[in-house]
Amino acid sequence: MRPLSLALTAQRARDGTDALTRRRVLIAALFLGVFPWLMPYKALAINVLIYGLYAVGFNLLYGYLGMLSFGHAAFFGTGAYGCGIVVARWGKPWFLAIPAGVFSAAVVALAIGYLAIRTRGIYFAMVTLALAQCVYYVFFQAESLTGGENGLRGVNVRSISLPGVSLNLLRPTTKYYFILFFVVVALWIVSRILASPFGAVIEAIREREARARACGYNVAAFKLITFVVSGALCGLAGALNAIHLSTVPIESLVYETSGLAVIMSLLGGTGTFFGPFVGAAAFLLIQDLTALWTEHWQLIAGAVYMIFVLFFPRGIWGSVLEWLYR
Amino acid sequence: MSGDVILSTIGVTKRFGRFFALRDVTVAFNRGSLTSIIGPNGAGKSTYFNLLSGALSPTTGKIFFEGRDIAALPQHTFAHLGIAKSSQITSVFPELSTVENVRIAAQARRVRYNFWTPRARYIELIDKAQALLEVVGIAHRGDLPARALAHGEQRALEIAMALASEPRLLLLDEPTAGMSPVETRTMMDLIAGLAAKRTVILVEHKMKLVMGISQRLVVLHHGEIVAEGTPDEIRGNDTVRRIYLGGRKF
Amino acid sequence: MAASAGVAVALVPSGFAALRAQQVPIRVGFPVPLTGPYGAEAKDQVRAAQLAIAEFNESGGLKGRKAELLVRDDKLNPGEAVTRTLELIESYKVDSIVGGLSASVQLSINNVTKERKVLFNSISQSDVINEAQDFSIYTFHEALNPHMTTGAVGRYVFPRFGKRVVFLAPDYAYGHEMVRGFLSVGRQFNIQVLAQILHPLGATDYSTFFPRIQALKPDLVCICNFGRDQQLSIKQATDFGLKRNARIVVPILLYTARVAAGPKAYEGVIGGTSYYWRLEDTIPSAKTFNDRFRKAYGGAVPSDYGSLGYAGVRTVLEAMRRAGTTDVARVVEAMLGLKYDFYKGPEYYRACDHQAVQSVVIIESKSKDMESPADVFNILHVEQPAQTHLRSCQELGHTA
Amino acid sequence: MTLAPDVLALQLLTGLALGALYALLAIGLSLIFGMLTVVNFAHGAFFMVGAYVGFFLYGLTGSFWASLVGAPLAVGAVGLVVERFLVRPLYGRGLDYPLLLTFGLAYVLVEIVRILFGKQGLPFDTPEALSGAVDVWVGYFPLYRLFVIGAAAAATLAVWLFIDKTSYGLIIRAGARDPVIVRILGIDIARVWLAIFGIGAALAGFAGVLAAPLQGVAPEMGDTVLAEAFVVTVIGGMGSLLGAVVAGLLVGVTISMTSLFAPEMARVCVFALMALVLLVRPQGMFGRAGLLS
Repeated sequence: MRPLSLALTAQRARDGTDALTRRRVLIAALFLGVFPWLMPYKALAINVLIYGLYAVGFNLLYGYLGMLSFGHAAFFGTGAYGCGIVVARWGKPWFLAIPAGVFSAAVVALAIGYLAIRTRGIYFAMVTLALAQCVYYVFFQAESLTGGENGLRGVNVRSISLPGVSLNLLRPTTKYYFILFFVVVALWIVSRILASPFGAVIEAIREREARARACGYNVAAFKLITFVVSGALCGLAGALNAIHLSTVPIESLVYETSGLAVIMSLLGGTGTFFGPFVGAAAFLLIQDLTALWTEHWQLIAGAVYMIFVLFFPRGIWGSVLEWLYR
Repeated sequence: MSGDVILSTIGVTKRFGRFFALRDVTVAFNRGSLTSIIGPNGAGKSTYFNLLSGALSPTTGKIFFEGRDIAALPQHTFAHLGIAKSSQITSVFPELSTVENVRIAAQARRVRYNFWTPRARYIELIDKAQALLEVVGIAHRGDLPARALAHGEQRALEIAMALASEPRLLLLDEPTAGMSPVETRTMMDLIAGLAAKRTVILVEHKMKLVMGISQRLVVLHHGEIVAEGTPDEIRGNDTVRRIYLGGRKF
Repeated sequence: MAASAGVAVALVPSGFAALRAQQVPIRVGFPVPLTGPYGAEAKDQVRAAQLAIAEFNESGGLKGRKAELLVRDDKLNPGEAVTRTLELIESYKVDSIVGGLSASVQLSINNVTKERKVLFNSISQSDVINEAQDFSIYTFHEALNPHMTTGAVGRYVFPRFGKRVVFLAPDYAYGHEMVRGFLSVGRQFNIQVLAQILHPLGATDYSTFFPRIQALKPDLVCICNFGRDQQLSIKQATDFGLKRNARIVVPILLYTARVAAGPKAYEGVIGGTSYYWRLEDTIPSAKTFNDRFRKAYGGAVPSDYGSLGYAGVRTVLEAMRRAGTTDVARVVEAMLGLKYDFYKGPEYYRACDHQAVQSVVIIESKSKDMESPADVFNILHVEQPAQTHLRSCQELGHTA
Repeated sequence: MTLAPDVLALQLLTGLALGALYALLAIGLSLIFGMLTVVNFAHGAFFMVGAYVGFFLYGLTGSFWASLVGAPLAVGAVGLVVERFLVRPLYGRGLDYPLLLTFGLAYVLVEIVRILFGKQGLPFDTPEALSGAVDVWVGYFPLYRLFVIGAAAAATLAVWLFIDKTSYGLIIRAGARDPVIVRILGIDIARVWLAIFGIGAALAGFAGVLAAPLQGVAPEMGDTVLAEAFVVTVIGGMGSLLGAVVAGLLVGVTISMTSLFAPEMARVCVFALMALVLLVRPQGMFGRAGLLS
């Protein structure tokens, strides 16, 4: 059970009366602005942005609505392929490709969500997993469009012309800020949603679904909408990843990628605004640094998860909050 | 019977597999009345209550609310029709603050699919939630998470949440279950006060409790209505006495 | 960033540039899958690559400028490989990338180096890397490709062991390319294809395919998969008694996989390879390479994929030495001019697709008369390098 | 395509052998989930450890039978330690925490095996007495696969007898239905859970050592099998032994039959089957409705 102080803090966050909460997007933007200089190298910092957004999108469904999905790779991957195909196969510019990625992820989320929200608990997790595997298979087989196992190459967005400026995305710092722009916009949207009446309802559904229904809320509709928004956010992360890597690996769609969202969220702290981001950063850093000095990095990574589960069950950010508001 | 019937069930039957939980229940409830549905455990009271609140749909039969057949409508629409319930098992949003619990319930009538406006912007909802907490007597606990409330307070919170949707019909399922005598007293006073302004249907198995405040009683047994009438009529009814109290006088 | 650094070097006086060149080593990035199922191959590649670096440095480097190897774990994941390649290029300003073990990793690295004009020598099998669409003038392909391998194996087995053929291949580009290669060479010998069976990549149970294959009564079963898929399918085929009436042929017979699976399962299996250490019996450069490797690593012999790590790094360094600079355009030119025999006999890079034209070794797994645990294959035949064994430049889409 | 009945029959038999292994794994998963509500992501790793312990014992003693007995015991012991010291502190914290813990544990176990036995897989020869193919009337079939079917059937029967016929099994069944009642009766439910986790792990280890002569051993061998075992468990209905067995065989046969007609679809059709079953019957074929929903 969470300590009362933490519940109160969380409530102030919901009400938007907490200073940290009212400025949370600004704080995130400022921190992420200097973040690349805290990381070993830029490409890793960009990975944190992208997987952080991916985990935030997932956490909207899992942490706030309380539904555990094992199929979010389907949205990350569809977003990546949607964006990648528009650039690499159809030769269209980035400003069409990114929305195309988000949109295709949302469509897939609508289809999967429509079927999956009839089930609950562990069965929901398994249905999303199964349907995501089917999505994987479709993209794997559509080799002429997706490149199949070889992945989709040639998602090359070298430079971006905006009125007055031209951005060279081959420069890592420029690429970082280009991607940061989208991530901050997405965080702002998530923050608004969480603070809105809609956000209040999804938390109520997490707390007690039957009661929310009795209050007069169409729970199925709220679940489906949240599922689609969550899928679209993960799709945006995928689309940005396609531009970052300039390829789309088929690994974007495997179930390990779905698992990544779960792990990152839990590691950082589910149901908190910054938690998933912190989790993504911690996860990628642990992996990156340990892989440099030992081939057995998975031993360390595995042990770290276990320690967190046993001793810091609220995740890194959740534990920080708890300590702050003792 | 007067013409102003707010709710009626006509020939309502609910079957689970081969088991009949309710059989051919026909009752009418007048606007502004306080009716109690009583009966021993397993009589079908909770099933009946779930049908009235939309949690279940009848196998056959019709349920009319203000002249409209609502038997097949999804549960979440009931609150918008003007029907609210508080259930037998305490059902609040435990991690959310007490005032937020009521605010969310009140919000359902005002704004649902708004993704953008900060909820704090709807000041009238917060005021309304605070006022309802006053009504049920737990306004001083508004900031605590609901799970930190005492049992009786949680039941009061539930009633505040039910009231938040401004129901014309209030359904209360054993509102005093598990309460201490003091808490029970407070709760019954509260219910009596509420009944002055709206129609209330109360489900109880503690018969003594409802005798004093109910205008009418409906007695269920084995899924069927065995008696209905004023408290005095029921008190004098032999069938009720036999099946419900094993023949003892009360 | 890489480009601007290049400009900066060009702008400062040449004397200073020479001084700077002496201080900063030549950096070769080396992304290989150290963790995961091909960890053994990857480790061998690193060891062999380090040998090439050491040789280069001992022989004076590039006008005294030493080389160093920056090893990164690509985790067999293209996303990770790109991230690491970006790190190597952006943070370490590497002069070249050598590595990649799976086709998808190789192609994604290629995409990055192509855009950033960085020299890449790829040491993984794939046909796509030669094709015009993915071609980069900065990319060379030191490994064999499926077309060459299956061509050599097909030319050896089809006339000798029969024409009734069943293909069992994993359902992805690598498998499709292998089957296509076999079919292409098979046309010359009028083989009769009884069935082409695709299995999911990474399957663990192949037994479900064998009743049907047995019923078809083939002379040859071509199992076109790799790594653990290959180990499992061959072992299970043996259990099912497939070898009683048919011969099992694989395009690439991996040294490490054979050592791991043991002699029994692989007994009598025929396949191709880029390198087997017993080449030293006939080829002096192989002897030299093996001896150096043995000396450096406690008597061990290099594996096929391992030696590719050596060749991949050594050709790049040799080209830099000949060009007298690490300037990428001039190194590419020097690469194309190389005629080298570093470990397996003569090789050179074809101009249109930068594919290393080289010999293919046909080997058979043996179960008796082994002189040492490393003595696992008989060399049946060495097919000498010839451009005619490659797909033509036109076929690959290269104009000019 | 020629569809001789004997090919179909052999294919069916192959599917049963495959399904028998799935069933063994799924029984363990299902027991652990049904009784402890722990989604055990380390189950694949237990399978792998079983195979390696079998490999080690086979090399040490030269007897396959010794490894067949020793591996499940060793993995069962690992399971006991894991439950007692790692999983137990997490009861009552919801589904997610045991899930993440066992996920991390799987990483650790795989890496420990890599350190001890190397990254490369190792060969595991079919024991002499069980190698070769036998005439099963419709054609030749590997003897060892018949043995796998028999051994899995025997293990399943033993588990079923234990749970259905012994007094200890009675407690387990009661504990699954209502842990509070069992505690009121004065039975230490913690010990029941400990035993269940141990048995589940041992079954995974047994499946691992049975699979070793088919696949050899490799540190990653648990990864693919885990996904498939989950699918089987879910199709059968979490917590149902009968469901695990039926779904295991069903999935095995489905894979082998698709291998005949559209081999490249063999794996995805299993997931499609799972999606289909769940959408029609959300609790799985034999699962109880409402469990953990």
